[in-house]
Amino acid sequence: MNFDALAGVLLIPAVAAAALAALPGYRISARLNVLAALLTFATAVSLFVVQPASGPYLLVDDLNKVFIVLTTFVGFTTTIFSASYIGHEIEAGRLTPSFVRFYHAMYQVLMFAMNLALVANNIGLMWVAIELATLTTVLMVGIYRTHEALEAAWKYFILGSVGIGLALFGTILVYMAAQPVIGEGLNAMVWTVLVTKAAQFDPALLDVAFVFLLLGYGTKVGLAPLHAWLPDAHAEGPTPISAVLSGLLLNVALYALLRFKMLLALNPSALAPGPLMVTLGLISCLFAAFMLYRRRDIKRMFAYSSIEHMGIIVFAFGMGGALANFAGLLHMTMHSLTKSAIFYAVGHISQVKGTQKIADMGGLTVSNPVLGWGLVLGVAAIAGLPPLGIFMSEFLVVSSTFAREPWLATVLVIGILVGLGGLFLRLNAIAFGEPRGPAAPAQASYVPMFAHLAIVATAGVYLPPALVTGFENVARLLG
Amino acid sequence: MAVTRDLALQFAQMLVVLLLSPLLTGFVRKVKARLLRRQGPPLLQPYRDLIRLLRKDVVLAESASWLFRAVPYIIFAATWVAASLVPTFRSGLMFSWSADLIAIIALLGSARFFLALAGLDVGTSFGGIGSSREVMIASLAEPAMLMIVFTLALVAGSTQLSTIAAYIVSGAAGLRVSFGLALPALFIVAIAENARIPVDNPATHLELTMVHEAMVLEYSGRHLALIDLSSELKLLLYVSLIACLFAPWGIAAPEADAQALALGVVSYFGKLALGGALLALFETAIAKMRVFRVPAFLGAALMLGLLATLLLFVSGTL
Amino acid sequence: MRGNLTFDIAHLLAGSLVLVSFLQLYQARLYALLNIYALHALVLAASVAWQAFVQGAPHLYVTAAIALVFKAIVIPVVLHRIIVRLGIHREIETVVGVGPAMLAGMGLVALSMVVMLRVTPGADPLAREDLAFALSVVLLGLLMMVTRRNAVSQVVGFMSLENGLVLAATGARGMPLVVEISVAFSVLIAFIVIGIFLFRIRERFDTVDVQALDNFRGERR
Amino acid sequence: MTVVYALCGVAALLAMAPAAIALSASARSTATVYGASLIVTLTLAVISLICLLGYLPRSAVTLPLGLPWLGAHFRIDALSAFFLVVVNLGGASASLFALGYGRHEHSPQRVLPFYPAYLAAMNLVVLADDAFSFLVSWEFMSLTSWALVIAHHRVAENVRAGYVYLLMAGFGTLALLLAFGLLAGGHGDYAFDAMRAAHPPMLLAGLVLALAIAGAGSKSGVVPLHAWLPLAHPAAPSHVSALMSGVMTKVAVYGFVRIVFDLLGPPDWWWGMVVLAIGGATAAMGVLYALMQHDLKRLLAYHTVENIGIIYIGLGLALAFRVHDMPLAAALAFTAALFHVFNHSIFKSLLFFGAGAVLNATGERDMEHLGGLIHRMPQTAFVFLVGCVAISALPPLNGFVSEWLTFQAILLSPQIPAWGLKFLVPAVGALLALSAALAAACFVKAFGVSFLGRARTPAAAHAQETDGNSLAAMYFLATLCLLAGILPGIILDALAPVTQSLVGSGMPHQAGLQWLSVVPIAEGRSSYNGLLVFVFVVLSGSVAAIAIHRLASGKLRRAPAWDCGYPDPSPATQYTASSFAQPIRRVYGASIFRAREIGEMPPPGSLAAARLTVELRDLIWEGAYARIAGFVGFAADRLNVLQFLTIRRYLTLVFTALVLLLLVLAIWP
Repeated sequence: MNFDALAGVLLIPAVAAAALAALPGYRISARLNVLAALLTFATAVSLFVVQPASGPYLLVDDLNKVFIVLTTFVGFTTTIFSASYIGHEIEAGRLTPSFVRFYHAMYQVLMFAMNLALVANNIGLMWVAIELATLTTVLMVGIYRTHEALEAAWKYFILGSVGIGLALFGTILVYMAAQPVIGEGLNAMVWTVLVTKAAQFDPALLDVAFVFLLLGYGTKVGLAPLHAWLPDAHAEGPTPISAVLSGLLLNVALYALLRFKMLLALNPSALAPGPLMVTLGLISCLFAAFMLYRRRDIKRMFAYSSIEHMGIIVFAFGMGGALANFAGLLHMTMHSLTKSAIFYAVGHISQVKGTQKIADMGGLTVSNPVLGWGLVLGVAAIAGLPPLGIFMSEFLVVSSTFAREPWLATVLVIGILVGLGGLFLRLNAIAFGEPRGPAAPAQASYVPMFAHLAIVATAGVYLPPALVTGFENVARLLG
Repeated sequence: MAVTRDLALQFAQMLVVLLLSPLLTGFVRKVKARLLRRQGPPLLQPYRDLIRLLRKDVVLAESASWLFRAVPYIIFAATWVAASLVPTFRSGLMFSWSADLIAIIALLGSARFFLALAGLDVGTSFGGIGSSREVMIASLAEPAMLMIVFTLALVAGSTQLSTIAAYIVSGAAGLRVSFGLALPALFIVAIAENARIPVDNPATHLELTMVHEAMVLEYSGRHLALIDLSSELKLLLYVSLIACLFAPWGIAAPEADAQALALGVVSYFGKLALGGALLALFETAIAKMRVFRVPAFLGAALMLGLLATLLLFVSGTL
Repeated sequence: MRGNLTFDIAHLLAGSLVLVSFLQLYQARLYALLNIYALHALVLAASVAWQAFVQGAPHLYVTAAIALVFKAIVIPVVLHRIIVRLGIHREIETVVGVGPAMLAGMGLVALSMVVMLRVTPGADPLAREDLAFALSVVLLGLLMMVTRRNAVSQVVGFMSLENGLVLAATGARGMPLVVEISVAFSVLIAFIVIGIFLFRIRERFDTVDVQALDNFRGERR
Repeated sequence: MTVVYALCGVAALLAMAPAAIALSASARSTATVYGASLIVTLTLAVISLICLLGYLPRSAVTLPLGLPWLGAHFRIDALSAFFLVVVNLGGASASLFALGYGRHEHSPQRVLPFYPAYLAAMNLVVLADDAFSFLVSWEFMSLTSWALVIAHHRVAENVRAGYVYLLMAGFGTLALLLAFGLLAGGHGDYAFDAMRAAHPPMLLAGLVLALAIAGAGSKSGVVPLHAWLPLAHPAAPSHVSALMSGVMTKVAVYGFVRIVFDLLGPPDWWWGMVVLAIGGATAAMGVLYALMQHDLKRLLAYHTVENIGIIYIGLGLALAFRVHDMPLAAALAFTAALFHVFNHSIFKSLLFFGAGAVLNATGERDMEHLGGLIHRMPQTAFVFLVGCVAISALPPLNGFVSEWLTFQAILLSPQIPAWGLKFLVPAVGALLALSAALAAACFVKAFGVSFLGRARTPAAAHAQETDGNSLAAMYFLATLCLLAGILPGIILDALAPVTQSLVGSGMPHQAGLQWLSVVPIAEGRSSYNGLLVFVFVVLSGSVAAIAIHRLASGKLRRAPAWDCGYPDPSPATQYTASSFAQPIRRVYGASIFRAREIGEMPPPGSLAAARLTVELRDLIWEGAYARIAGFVGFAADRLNVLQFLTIRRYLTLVFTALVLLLLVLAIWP
């Protein structure tokens, strides 16, 4: 396989990981980290210019191009944020240089794993990649070595492993379904081959396979009731990782689900994956919305909001149809950007206030106006208030659903409303009222946060036609 | 020619109501006194009172504001205009179309609004009592009045007094249940609006049950005179309103000649006398009621009015 | 596929794997459980080897070897050590009694049979039966994880689940990456065991659990 | 072309928001922002007025924004032109007022950026011509006003008010979203033209009506969705309260009219009844709530609820007339509603400005702590009085005219053959009359207690007259009140194209009539001439004054108040707001508010003060809102358990899910 952008997306992080593992001194390594992420992002963008041919192991099509660019972009901005964040952590003495080295290396490994999962043309390879991503995040969640962090990591690890197991079983079943048609060997695991023959696969096998894949990868997506690992992993890991988890890893797992959904959709006699996804989506949305009300830990709260939005996205894809799929893609993109922006803000806030307890922060718009209003803007965005991007996708999801399935739409609307209530209940406590806690000015890099929010704000009122056509192609792909 | 004649008649009407109103009050007092076997003040006593008050100079409370001094004129003007728009001896007056029945009620409403404000202006407890009770009474009396207006308007297909009167004279209306309901309602409202027994007692002070007198307690001199005059105008207005709505016979038509006009004037005097006598009779026959039984009293009027309106809505003929 | 005998033997091996899973569910003492697990791994190794022979896929022998060496010998011994070192007491605390657990297991096996036999007969029967058994092993493993309180027995549950996966993978004719996957899983298991050792998880996962941290953070209401 | 001008104005307003943030350091920021928004809104008002009068073309434009395959449609037609006038007139006067009032703002950086954005949002709602732009602007309006409500966020109750407001706004927006989803019929054509073309079946249309009432109604504050309004409106800075009460509720009414009268097609027989009933209930409940208040701004807010009720009564009548195609009557009712929209926006802004001036001068919103302000701030008192007379629907001011028109419309309704209406309409008429009378009572209380009498607190005693800009704004609105009251014919004619376009007929042309009087249907039937009434009153009043001062005595002596010989120097002996309302509370409150008066009379000889406590209960809040909140809390607590399970239990969850799904597969046919 000659070196093209596709290989670049994988090789750059891999090389960077090796280098970072070798490099001492966090300043230089932080810069290298940013540089590598930037390069990866650039190569990913170049995929739009020249689309490399897809081989038996790797492929690029409209679907994963969107995901890759999103992943690499958020990955890039997160490295900028992480540079200032980790700097503060080292000064605060919460992390030792050796751990920071490990952290940076792991970060690039994670990037590598996620990109691999996205470009993998082979369901087995994809599975391996996602397992790798999971394991790296497990290690990074536990990086603070505090009791709670280890707890969270362990929980994540156990539940994740079971999820991995289920997903593997599903993958094997898909192979079993494909093997009689396509014949033994590698081909029976290659997407590009599978989709061509999917119509002749054994539907019953596909059904069972999808159940296992839904639960296996659904665990990674964080769908209720498989979500248990997610809030703690977000709350206890370093904030950049929370951002990456919410912003990217969930998407990658979702991407896997979508692939298999397409496979089932191609087979006429297999069960429609829609209803399952819709049900899980609604459950997650409602459940997470109610969970928001009793949260005391700011990061955990936003973790739950991620669950809620993953529910909405899965719901949208489950509904299917051009409009809903488009909305789902848009919502996913907007959610990644917004949620990571929020976590950037939260990271700095918790560093300023020296705590993650909502009760101990307050009047943030007074003590740290920029952070405070940034957070308010982010929450407004995540709550689906215009003129921010998520409003558009929610508009499309709800209004397109209501005409088809009024009751589902109503339930979804209730979920959204309850979620709004929960978010702002806490936001009022954080951002307004008499300022509480230390008000030291944060030495923060606001650029990533506001860059994301700016994109989200623009997208709320204007989507560039190129993006739209891209999304529409993907939506058509998803059927 | 016609215009000048109309104009003349319009102003004649304004003068008539202005000059007659104290006489009516005096007449009512006289009749009441006679019914109580008393001699009573002479018929012209109200005029004397007014003139005496006008001559005296005003004693103004220190805490009174400019509003307090403006209110008497506002009240007087509003009431006078309202009274001069009600057909008395001749319908279809020149400016009668400038305000229909609803507008007349509303004019009286604004008069009351300012009077209630005046009651609060000096900042004494009595004034407060007066205004708060006044607005409570009004809050029931006005809707009742509007319901009555609805009744008549629905029958006559108009809210113009002249048109209603003409319609009823023409006999097309005939005798109707809804009128039977509306008349007592209107009577109750009139009693309440003019602060007569049993709702209020125009003749007393220093009674915790008083309403109107409590509001004007701080007034003196010309201000008091104007206020008295406007309440007398109001009494006249209501009597002539009842007369014009329920006994419009004899009112001269717009195109009437001199002798018809004369007849109209005579019949108008007759109606006033009758109305005043009935009012006096009623007042002597009944006792003042406690303030918090007034709502029930007025509520009855409201119910009657609403019932009449409902009947008309449900069937045009009742 | 060649004749009936191969079929029967594969069938036999897979079936006995399920049987051993039941035996695991039945155990009340840790050491016994470990031994049974060793047996489980042994049977797996055998069936994998047989599959390798049947499919003529030499690389599967590697998987078999891993199963034999790593799972059937190393892991049980290590766990044995840990039990001794951490002084974990030997009883297995169960959530539901052995009886109900067995019944549930029966139900699960039935369920997996039904689910799998819905598969259109067109598919390779050997693979089909194999899959049914593999699925039941997986489910039984999960059941074990769910109904046992001790960390060790839960780990054992997870490992037997994973055995089921390997069985399925090897049952799938000519499936690539099987070896890699089995290796990866062995690594995973190693991680878990190390974790148990590092975190001094004596009794159950619960002792190191989010409860503690939530009490700590006062989120419990 | 017109719409482009309008959009340019909106863009200018939007551009002001970041500018305000940039300026927030400088001292001149307040003057700059409010001055600029004054200019822009004034221009917009003029443009839209010209457009409404038909001298500018009514045009539409599509921008490459919003939904990609749809674009953002904007349009000015008669209806939106009228509402643009209302919005920008309010905006202009508020900006003028704020030029003075805003100087006292202690945290301007929390007001200035959002204020122009808020104005822009309201304009955009009226301009929008497709569902997406409409909803974006609608919710953006809510968002900005929310930020303004919590501008003084250190007061906990303001934040709470903002919270309730935001939730209700979200609820409303989602309801409208569903409504548009139905109108668009699922194939993603969200342009209003398409919705006009495709009429949904009657049942669905009814659902849309319900959703429109839930969405637009909650924003305009119809009972029982009004709960947020009296919380949020007073919390904001006064000029913003004026905008929220005077203008934003009207924008909500616009939303309702746009959906129900324009997009939804021919009405069903029961729509009019529903809207009428809601309107009547809203009017009566609103004014009764208002009577029980002694917080000046909250009282005004509740009166907004009442007036919205009156507007909805007019709209309901118009719907009813439309069903039984009586276009003339429908035009009359609809005109009455729109005219009241205009009037209320004027005098409610005026009153809130007055309240704001008082707040500035005394730092008090509670009427029990005011009194005697007429001596200290005579001009504010005068304009506030004008506002009070206007809102109490008393001639010769504008409030009376619109209510008079509504009454005329009611008097036409017996000709409707529907039986339900025959019972409903008189009842609603009675409610309307009742609310008018009670409104008068309430404003006697509002003005009398806070401006008349003697000062109850030092704050009130030492108040200073407010500044020139604020006074200018208030005088401007007061003049409008008078003009609209004595020359209503002009406005009615201006409204004709709106009614023409929405109910298919206009009221008879008024301009030609003698003496500029108003004749809704026919001369013989009813007519009103505010001008003449006004002239007569002024003439006779001044004649009387002159005559008396000439012929009789004009002398005047000051002396202590007589008070039946028992004058009491302490201002505490005056009637307070609550004691003034006591008779009415006894008449109406017992049933509606479960009002209870508990008097503690100390035994003879004890020196303890006797006290009377009045307790009122808001049954709507307790019945609906508190319950819902309770349920959410309950569910949250129950579900919160899931945060604290052990890993084994989480695995059980996964396991159960798996088994369940497999079972589904197994039993799937």
